[in-house]
This record gives sequence, structure tokens and C-alpha cells, in this order.
Amino acid sequence: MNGAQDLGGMMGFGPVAGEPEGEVFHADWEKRALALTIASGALGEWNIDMSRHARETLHPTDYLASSYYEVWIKGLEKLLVARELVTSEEIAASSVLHAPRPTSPPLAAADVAPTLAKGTPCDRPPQAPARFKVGQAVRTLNVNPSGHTRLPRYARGKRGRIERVHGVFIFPDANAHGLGPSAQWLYLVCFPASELWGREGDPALDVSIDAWESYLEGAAE
Amino acid sequence: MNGAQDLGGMMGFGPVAGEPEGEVFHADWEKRALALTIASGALGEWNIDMSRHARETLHPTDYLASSYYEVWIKGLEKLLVARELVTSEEIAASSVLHAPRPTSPPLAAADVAPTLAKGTPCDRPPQAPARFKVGQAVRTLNVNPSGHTRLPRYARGKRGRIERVHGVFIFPDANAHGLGPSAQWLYLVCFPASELWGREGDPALDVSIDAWESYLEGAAE
Amino acid sequence: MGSVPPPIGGDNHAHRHDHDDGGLADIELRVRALESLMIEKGYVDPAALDAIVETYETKIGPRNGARVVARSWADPAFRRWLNEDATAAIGSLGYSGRQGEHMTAVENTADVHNLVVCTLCSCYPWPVLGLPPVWYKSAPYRSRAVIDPRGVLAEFGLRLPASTKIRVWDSTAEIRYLVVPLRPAGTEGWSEERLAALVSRDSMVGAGLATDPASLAGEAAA
Amino acid sequence: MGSVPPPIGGDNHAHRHDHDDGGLADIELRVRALESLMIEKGYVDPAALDAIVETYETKIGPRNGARVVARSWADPAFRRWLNEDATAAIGSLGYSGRQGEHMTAVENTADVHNLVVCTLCSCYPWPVLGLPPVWYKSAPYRSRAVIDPRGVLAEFGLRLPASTKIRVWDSTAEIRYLVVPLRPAGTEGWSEERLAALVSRDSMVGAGLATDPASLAGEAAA
Repeated sequence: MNGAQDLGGMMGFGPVAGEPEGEVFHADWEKRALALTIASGALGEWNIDMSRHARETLHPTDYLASSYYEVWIKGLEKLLVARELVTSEEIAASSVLHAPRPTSPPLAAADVAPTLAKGTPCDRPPQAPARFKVGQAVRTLNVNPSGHTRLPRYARGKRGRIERVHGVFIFPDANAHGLGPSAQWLYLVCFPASELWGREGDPALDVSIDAWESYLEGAAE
Repeated sequence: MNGAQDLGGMMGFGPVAGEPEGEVFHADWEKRALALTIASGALGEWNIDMSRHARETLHPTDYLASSYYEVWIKGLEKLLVARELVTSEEIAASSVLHAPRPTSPPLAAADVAPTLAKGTPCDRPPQAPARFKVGQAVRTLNVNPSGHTRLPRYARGKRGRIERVHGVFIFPDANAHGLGPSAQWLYLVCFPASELWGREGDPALDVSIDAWESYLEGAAE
Repeated sequence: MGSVPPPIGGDNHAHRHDHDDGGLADIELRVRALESLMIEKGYVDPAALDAIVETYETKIGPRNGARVVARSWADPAFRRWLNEDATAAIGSLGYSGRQGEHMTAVENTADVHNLVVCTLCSCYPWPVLGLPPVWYKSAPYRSRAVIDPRGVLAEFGLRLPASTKIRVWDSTAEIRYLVVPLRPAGTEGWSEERLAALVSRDSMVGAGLATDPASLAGEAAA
Repeated sequence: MGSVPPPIGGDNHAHRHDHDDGGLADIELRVRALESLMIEKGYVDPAALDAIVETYETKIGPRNGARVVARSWADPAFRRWLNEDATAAIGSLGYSGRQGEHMTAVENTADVHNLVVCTLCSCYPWPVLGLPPVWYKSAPYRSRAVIDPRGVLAEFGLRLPASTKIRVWDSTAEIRYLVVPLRPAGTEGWSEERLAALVSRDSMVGAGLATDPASLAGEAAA
């Protein structure tokens, strides 16, 4: 979706403010927001693409006015309500009003380290040969779906070149909407800045994205 | 600039809420904001393109969180400070701290009706023939200026057709930055939705923009 | 003390703090303070401010546009003039000036429905329609009118057949567009005044149709 | 009572109401309430929450990545492995898992400087760099890194010659990118531990260079 999350190329947000390397959290609630998001995710009730979509469907004003862990908490609340683990009334009342829904057991403290170290690989075995090969010219499609996509606006309808073939990966545009992994070939596609931004683009800049096969069509050499 | 004002094709803002025809203002301060904006503009210290640029350079979060007359007031404050008619300190203190700068006389009550009825025409006599003609295929440039432009993001790098030649008009991209009228031919350019939005675009939808000549290049038929 | 104003986006979840500091919202105080500064420094005349407000509250509004549309329906010569030189034709009725210096009239037909938007700010033909309504300036309308006009029109209660072509006019320059809605059936021989009563503001933006006189008769009978 | 949180955009003018209702900001109360609900309903174990926080506060951070980079500088075989299969090479040092399941290492050269961003959210290689800093997640960085990376780098104090090519990696999928900065001159024969001390977090995102040992010597002398 063309939401507030799609920030590439937007202007007017001001300068970037660096910060010292040691600052991991800036408030205690940030720690709890992170931990709550990870532990809730471990219930297996949603996937990472659903999480991202829950966050990007926040009202744009709300999204931009919120710090990132706040976006996470607002997204988490939406997921919990959608999966009927918690009701809106319970969130509003800050108290339990309904019996919990049966789920897989909660993540145990002893399982935290192995679970984080394992992660959730998103690659899948190929079922068909890759359509594009390294060095080939491609054009991204101009798509404007109302649902989740990982093709940013600034890179739509643009001509680039395949630089690597990453393998076959779960397709977020389907997975975010409960349509299963729908795995596809994933490519590293590189664009000169002039293609993305026009004549004024930095002549010594290339930008790459990772693009699923269905985002691409072949382009003339 | 690719700011928050460039809303065409964005998603996530929710439904449109209509309102009765008789509701002109929704609070007394809206009346004052409108009148103050018009009366201040009559001093001739800035042009309409500078006004628009002052508004669109508000921080995107601020722009989206503000009602429209609030955007106007915030823009007006910026213009007044930039033109040194009022200082930031005066705005912060809500009181006059410096003598007024000499300006043209304020708009008189008796001049309001004739001034509004006259308006500010933006057309200029042609100095050269129009480059494009009705029916011709054109492509908008992919531009991403950091300054003011009236070519929206959704209509950049798109193939359309000239439908009318409006005449020669002041060029906002220059006029907003004090570079003078720099008048150019202005065209009505029409695009099928599929060109703007891709395969999923409404097959029975055409969208037009008004585009200055330097936004356009000829396209193959 | 800060406050979050009602957003352009119309977000119901945005927090408002109006009147949490003694009766006046921040924006009211801010505008009032700026007005005082400007008057005190002699840059604006308070009588002129009042005259501007009065003009847009009582003189310049969508009834102007309704008279233009009614004349166009009733008078073929005026209709031709309106289509050829809308600024002059509209000016002949006394409507001109600010935000209407360069007018274009676009007629709905049986096959094509026109809708006007300004995605980049809120350009609107003031001399014929007055000041724009909140929805016209809002992020929901400005964002969706160019990509999903059918969905937008449905929210106005206007469900067009899929076969009706939609033409959206994004007002990116100083040309201002006035939609001339289709003249309803059953209005043959009506006076311009009666016809004008059928022409709503929304219909002249394209967010509605002219009122069906049958519905008016129904109301009168009810 | 509402509050406007510190925005992603880092807008200094945004109004904040933290602590205006008795010591706790709205977001603190909101997170605390949700945590209580989740614990009470048995969906999360508070000890697991503590373990997660402890992990990212003490175990998983940019020193991991610094060790990867130092090994790559010191060991040509590891460097080849890192370039061919970064996930396995990094895993061999004990760093793996969440948000680093599919790693790619990109080496700076004398001619090319790499910069990593995620314009769509905040994808970041957690096992080697830990949790992302605020700036990496912020609207200023995410919006500008792909269109004006030179301007962004200048704000980090890094002014590259116009002749240095910049390559920006927008992390739009589950591939996570680790920048391997150029090994500074004058570090021949250094141990991996000494080398790792030269590798900052910012340098592994591309927002900086490895520390020049001459500057360290200067500091020590000062």
C-alpha cells in the first residue's frame, strides 16, 4: 500500500541525528515493547509480513507522529485484536474481561536464546527455474496495491539490472494476507540514480532493492 | 518537493466525510485565518507560489496533523518572518517588539470587493510558439526537485496526451523561489488510469493534470 | 502546552486538547495573537478582515455556480460561450476574480462523469463555489480522488455504473474547473431560478448529481 | 488525555505531553497495560520478557559485527567465505538467527562506499549489529538515504569525494546487509581484537568509516 511507511525519496523530515553506539533503549517502556512484540510473535499467530502490514496500516498521521517502538505497540494491539487474543474492550479497560483463547504455550525464558538464534528463515526450495539471470535488464512493474507490498513507490516502473539471484523466498504480498508463503525467486536489482530520480540524480549513485519475480518484467537491452 | 502535500495516490487516510453546503466556517478562528491570509497577501510581499511552498515545507507530521486553515496560519507565519514583517520573537511573545517595516499600505475595507473580483491573473503573452499540439503524445519527466513543483509524483515519467493548450502561464517552480514569472506554455495532459496506476487501474478512468512545457517531452505515438 | 489539531486526514484516533487550558484551543490563541500583531504593526486593517469574512459568508458561494449551470442548461448560446470561454461567460454573470481568474467548464454527459480535485493543495473555483468544504481539502479526498474515484463517489452515495467513464481533473495549475452536471429529466421549461435550486455544490465538483426534481416533489408531498 | 509521541520524523516542533498526567507518559501506561494483560491471560511469560531484554542489552550488539569485520580483515580465507556465504561465515562465529537469517556482506573499496537502509520499515541485521539506532528507523534517514545519501553522510561528518561512487542497499526483503568498511592503513599485524575496536556500528551500516588508528593514538596522547 502507498502508506506513510513508504518513505524513500520523501522530503521535509529534516536532518539525521546520529547517536552514540551504547544507547540501546531510551526508556524502560521501549524494552517492554520490544520484548512483548517478540514474545507475542512467538505464539505463531501471525507472520512477519502481517506484523509489517499491521504497522503500515496505521493512519499516516499516527504513523509519522509515533516513535518506532510506539508503532510496534500499536501494530501489536491490532494483531492481538484481529486474532482475538485480546479485545479492544480489554485494551481500553486495561483489564482482562474474557478468558484467554487457547494458543501454543508461551515462549519460556529458557527458550529465548535458542529461539532468537534460530530465527525464521524465509527461503524455500525452488520449484521452477529462475526467470531472470544475472546481468539481465528488467523493469519493475507499476503496481499500486491496496494491500502489502515490498516494492517501494520510488522503484516502480523503473529499469534496472539483475545483480544477484538470491534464491526462492516467501512472498510478502501474499503472506501478509494469509495467502500462504507463495514463494518466488528473489533478485537483487540495481538502478542508477538517474533512472530513479531523473536527470538531477547523483551520477555516482546506484541504489538496489530486493525484488520478487512477480515485481519484474524483462526489459530491452 | 516530495512533501506531505503531494497526496495523490496515497492510502490509509480513511473515508471521505461529506458536509452540508451551508457550512462555510467551523470556528471563528477559521474566519480570521482566512481573512488574515488574504489581507496579508495583499501587501504584495510574496506570490501565491511562495505561499504554497511555505505550506508544503511544514514538517510532514505537522502538515498532516493540521487542519487546512491551521496549515495556512503556519505558512503565513513563515512568510511573515521570512519577509521580516514580524519576527519569531514577536510571534512567541504575542506582542510587538520591533517597529513595522515599511510596506505598501494595508488593504482597505472598501478595496476588498474590487480586489477579490479582480484576482491575480497568471497568464502572460506568448513569446514563442507552443512546442506541443493538441492530440500529441507526451511523457512527463521524472523530476524530484527539492524546491516547489506542480508535477505530482503520481504523474511523473508517465505517457499522456495533450488535450488542450491553455496558454502561457507563470511557472510556479521558478516563481516560488523568487526567480520571476518565467512564464511557459501550459497544457492539459490526460492519462489513462492504467498508465498512472498500472494493470489494476480503473479501465474506465482518465486523469488529467495541467502541465507546464518544461515538465514534458515528446513521446512516440 | 501543546495541542494536536483536527488532522487533514480526519483521523478519529488523533488526540485533541482543545480547550484544555482554559477555554481556548491553541490554534485559536495562535490566530488571535497573529491578528493582533498584524493590526498593531499596521499591516492589516481590521475592517478589511471583517469585509473579507463577510464576502465569503454571504456573497461568494455555490449559489453563484448554480446560476451559471442553470443558465447553461436554459440558454444554448450561453452554454456554447461557457464551453468556449468559461472565464468570460461566468464573468458576464458577475462572478470573477480570486481563484477563478482562469475558468474551464466541463460538462457531464450520459457516458462521462467529471470529478475535480487538487492533490497538491486545495485549488477550488472560489468565485462560483465559494470556499472549499473540509472534505475537498482533506487527505482522504485528495489522496483517493485520482486513484479510486469510484470508491470516493460511493461514499458520497453516488454509485455510477462501471460503464460510466470517469474523468478526474487534478487542478495542478491556475486553471479552475467547474463541473456542469447533467440536466435532470422532467425540467423542460423550468425557469433558471427553479433550475438553479437543483444544482448542489457537490454536483459542481462532481461529487454528486443535480437533484432529481421527482425527489423534491416527494419531499414537498411528505 | 492524549499525547503526541516523539515522532519518527524527529520533529522538534511536535508537542509532547509526556508526564503531564502524573509521571507516566501515555505510551508508558499503554505498554505497561498491554504487558499486564498479556501476562494475566497467559500468553507471555514475564521471565521470557526479561530474558529478551537482557539478550539485546548485553549479548547481541555491534561488537558482534565488529568481530566479523576484524576477522575478515585479518583472515583472507574467512573474507572469501564471508563474501560467498555470509550467513554461514557469520554463523561460524556464533552469530545467527532473528533478523539475520539471510546475510550478505558488502565490502567498501577505494572507489565504492556502501550504505544500508530500509525505506519501508527498519530491517537491520540484528545478530551482528543488535537493535537499530533511532536514526536508522527515523523518517529523515529512511526518506533521504536513497535519494541524497551524500547529504546524509555529510550529516554524519563523512564527506566523500564526488568521485567516490555510492551504492545504497534498500533492504526490501529478508536479506540483511553488513557493510565491511575499508581496513585503515597502519594496522598491519594487528590482532583481531585490536582491529575490532576500530569498527563502529555506524561504519557497518555505511554511515561512517572504520576509526583511523592515528586518531586513537592522538586521543591516548591527549
